Amino acid sequence: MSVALDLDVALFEGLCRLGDSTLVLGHRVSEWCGHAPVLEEDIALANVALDLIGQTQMWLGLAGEVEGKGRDADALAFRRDVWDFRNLLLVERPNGDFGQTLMRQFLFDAWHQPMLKALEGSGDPRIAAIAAKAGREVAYHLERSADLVIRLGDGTAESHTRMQSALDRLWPYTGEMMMADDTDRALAEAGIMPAPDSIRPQWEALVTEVLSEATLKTPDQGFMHKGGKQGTHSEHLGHMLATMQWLQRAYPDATW
Amino acid sequence: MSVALDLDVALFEGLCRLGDSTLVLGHRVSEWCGHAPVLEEDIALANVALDLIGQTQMWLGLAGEVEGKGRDADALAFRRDVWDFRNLLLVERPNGDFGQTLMRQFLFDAWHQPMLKALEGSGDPRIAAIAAKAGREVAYHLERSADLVIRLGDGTAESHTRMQSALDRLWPYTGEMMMADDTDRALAEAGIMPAPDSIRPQWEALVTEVLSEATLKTPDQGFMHKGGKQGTHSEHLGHMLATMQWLQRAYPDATW
Amino acid sequence: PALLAAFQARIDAGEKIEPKEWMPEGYRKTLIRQIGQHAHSEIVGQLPEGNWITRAPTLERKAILLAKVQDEAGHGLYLYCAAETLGVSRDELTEALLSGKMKYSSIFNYPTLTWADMGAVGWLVDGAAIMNQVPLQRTSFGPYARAMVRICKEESFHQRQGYDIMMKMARGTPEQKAMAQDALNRFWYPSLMMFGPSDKDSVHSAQSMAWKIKMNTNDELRQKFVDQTVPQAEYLGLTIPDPAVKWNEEKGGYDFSEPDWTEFFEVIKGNGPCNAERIEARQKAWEDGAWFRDGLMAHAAKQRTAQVAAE
Amino acid sequence: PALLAAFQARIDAGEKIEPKEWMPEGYRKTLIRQIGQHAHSEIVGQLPEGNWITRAPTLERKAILLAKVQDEAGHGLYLYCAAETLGVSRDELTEALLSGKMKYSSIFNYPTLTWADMGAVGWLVDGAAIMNQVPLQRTSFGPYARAMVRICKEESFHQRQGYDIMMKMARGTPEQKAMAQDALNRFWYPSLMMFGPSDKDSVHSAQSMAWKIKMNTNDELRQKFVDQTVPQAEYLGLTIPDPAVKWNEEKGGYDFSEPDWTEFFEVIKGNGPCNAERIEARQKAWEDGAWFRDGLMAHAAKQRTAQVAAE
Repeated sequence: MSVALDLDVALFEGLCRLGDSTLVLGHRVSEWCGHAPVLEEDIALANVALDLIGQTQMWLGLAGEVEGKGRDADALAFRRDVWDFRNLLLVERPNGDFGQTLMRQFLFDAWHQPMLKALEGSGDPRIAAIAAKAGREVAYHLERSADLVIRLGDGTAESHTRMQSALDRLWPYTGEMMMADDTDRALAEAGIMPAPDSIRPQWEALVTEVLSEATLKTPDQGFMHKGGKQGTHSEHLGHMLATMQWLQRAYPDATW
Repeated sequence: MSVALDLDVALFEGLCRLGDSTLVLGHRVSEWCGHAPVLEEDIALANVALDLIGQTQMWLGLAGEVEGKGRDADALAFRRDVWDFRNLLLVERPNGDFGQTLMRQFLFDAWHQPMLKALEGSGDPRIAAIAAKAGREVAYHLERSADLVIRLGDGTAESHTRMQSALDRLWPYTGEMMMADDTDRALAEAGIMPAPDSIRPQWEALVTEVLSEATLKTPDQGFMHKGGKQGTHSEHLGHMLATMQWLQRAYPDATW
Repeated sequence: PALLAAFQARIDAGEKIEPKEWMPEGYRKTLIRQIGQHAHSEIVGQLPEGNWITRAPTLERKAILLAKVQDEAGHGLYLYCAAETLGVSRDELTEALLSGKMKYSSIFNYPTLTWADMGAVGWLVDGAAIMNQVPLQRTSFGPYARAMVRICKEESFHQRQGYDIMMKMARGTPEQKAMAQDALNRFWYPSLMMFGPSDKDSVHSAQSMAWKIKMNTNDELRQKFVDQTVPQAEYLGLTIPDPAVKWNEEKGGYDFSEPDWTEFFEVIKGNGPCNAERIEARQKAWEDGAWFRDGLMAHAAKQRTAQVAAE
Repeated sequence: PALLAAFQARIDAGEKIEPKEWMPEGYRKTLIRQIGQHAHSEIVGQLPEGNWITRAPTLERKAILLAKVQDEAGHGLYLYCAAETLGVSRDELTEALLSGKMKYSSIFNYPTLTWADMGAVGWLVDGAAIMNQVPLQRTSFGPYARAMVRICKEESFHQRQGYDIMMKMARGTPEQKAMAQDALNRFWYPSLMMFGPSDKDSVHSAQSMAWKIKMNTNDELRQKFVDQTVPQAEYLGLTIPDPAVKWNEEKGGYDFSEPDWTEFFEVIKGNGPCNAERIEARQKAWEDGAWFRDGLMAHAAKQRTAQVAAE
């Protein structure tokens, strides 16, 4: 009984980690709307953001069900403050130039795709179903972001420099994706979610291959930031939530 | 009776125009905090913002009293949405580079100072008292902004270009300060606030003198934006309020 | 002149003109201007709605709005492609937009100030756009007519979504209702302006109508729009901000006041509330993106060289 | 060596050393490093609190926070001036900060995440700073000692304001209380780190103490800080995030756990949560401001030329 209860708490946490990451990244990507360097990118970015918001609805919807306190996906997205958010630090990094946005997307997609693949084998059929649906979308995200990283890394001197600098800046935020804590371990033992470090080989293989084709140098820096998954974020998230949650906070009694 | 009532409505509006303008400009200036080009400017900007926020407390405090519905300055600042704001469009312009921030300040100060001078002669002693106190602070603001506009206008080629471009951008937002509507006319007739166009000669004299010393060309464009004083703003104000009002909106029952 | 007569005969017979076929220079130029301006409007039109994507009140609304703005970018793409068949490149058209040589629809120079504006833009602005565009599905230039078919289908979907937002707002809390009325007040006349000034005396318009590039007069379309919109506003419980609006039995349509054409020409001249910001946003996107476009081109060139070397 | 002995004798006698007087090169260098680092800390220290100025919950709180950050910039100014008397310019020190050659206090590499952090920074960070600085009012170098007198007066005011924010939060709604506790949890150990690692074995420290540039050991000051802070936390109804905190009758102070010195050295190396952002913000301010500084200098040069011509 107490074990089952704890597992539900861990499951709620685990689902928030997935849903908050797609929510926050979807928000960041949507900030580009109308400002991309070519029209095709405006379309592609809107498409990625749309997929991520759709995945958020599924993950946070399920999180609310598991929690059983009557909170739906919107309540979770728009009525929690920063410390309750469980997204990876990587996805809350500011957009920077388009190179940073792309590199952030690639580093995330390269984890997201194998992660969803593994989640398709979840012992919880609800999770497996969401992962299967999301996985089809994310396969396309990864194809696009990897392709662009390669083309820009191996483009002009300037595009190369920008992509390398984006990689160097973002690299210390990648470790968190593969770092496990007690929640991760409980979910992995229960066969509900994969152990984070089980994703590492695929992530590394993919990243190494793409970066090499892009003529970019993998940073040798070993230090990795952490805390997002446990609710300790950077200063950027609070500013994002002020924007994102504004209407819901200002008009708590309204329906939209 | 009905005249007195209408005058109170006009007075509330007039006080919001003053207080919202100082609030919004104070907010914009405070966005620079820690990011100014020299330490002396960090100090000066914080000082200007501080004065403007202090003036906001007085103007909106009095507005709340006049309204008589139990709203204090904080309620007015943090619990109204965009359409209730009465600030000039000029002050909600984004900071841009430091040149734009300075030029915006100068164009406003050059109006603010004679406006407060005139308000010292208000038939309403509460207004006269606030204006006297604020006037001393604003005299210093004007001295500083005029001096810097001159030095940068007549500095390097780059600083000249930046200041001229700032002037050209902001110029169409200056007309609103001197444009009268029914509210302004009612307050002027009652001897409570000066007619907006009575400020024009002083504003023009000052601006002409400073711009000429700064070797800057007064734009000959005659078109002027309007609407801020009546509550129709630019898209920028909503974003500012999302930031400014966040905590009050998120935690409506808290005291701070 | 024989060519010209034959061309006009084909048009009169309802045939479609295709890119490779002969056409008068004036026809080509007018089409380039019209299609280009329409494409630019889709691109700039991303901005006022994009302004609320990060503040959409629910995940569902955020997704719908994202999808809508994505469609607009897609429309821009179809239209630039249609224009390209006339021999003008997308980059040329873009430069013309950014330098101010070409225009976009003036409606996008008005700001979006509350969430209700997302409703009003869908309901009124897309509504007026559809009114303009539905007849253009029968326009004489093939690629343009076909682009219009796709666009109209999506636009009418957008309009229903906009109306749905208005409905929620108009039947919501008092603040929401106030936002809805305020949005209608601000967008009513600018929407009427979208059909352009009365064109009864314009020779230019007559030629375009003969060529079936323009299918109806501005006044006809405006009347149709008002007739469609007034009952919708009534259904929402909102008030059209024009006391002159009244059913006219005789003409079988509503009477209404003309918009302020001085404002219209000011906005065209660049003095709308957001002209400077809209064009700056597009310029910045273009300039900031130069390294990206150059990078992709350089990579493609390297690939070609490698391929040639391998052959 | 006779000079050196005389110098030390003056210090031992409690005399102040003034800028024009003879001093050993090591004394000058150590002072430049220490004062410069302190000045940089004031400058970078604007950023974590500046992060909440635009989101302050009331006008009064916004004004207080603005005044505080303004004071910090002012402290930076005094300190750069004190350093300048030792023959190093403010620009040189700034370049050293921006290139990473000189450090600033590591505490500012931690983020401010909620409004309660404005309380915690004032209460704990300024509290620890004062603990470090009060003895420095008696430091041997005149300009530094005098700067410290002014700074300490303002800092203790800031600390009271921070404590006042914590009080409001700790006695506020459950969410506010949670924010207050969370802020204490996050800032407790980093505050203890502000005194530096135990310096009992450091020769460097011994020399600085002999020169009265450093007045107490790090451990003495840390103990004093804990002894002052624990009862304040109790009064607020908040829990120090260290189960080992316990009154020790024998030593007449609290026992407490050492902070994680690995984390401390990581942050010093540049791996704190905000190192990159803090230094980037300062670099950007400096680079973006170049035209402004150049403009002022050019104007001043023109004025001088005009004056010379007029004479």
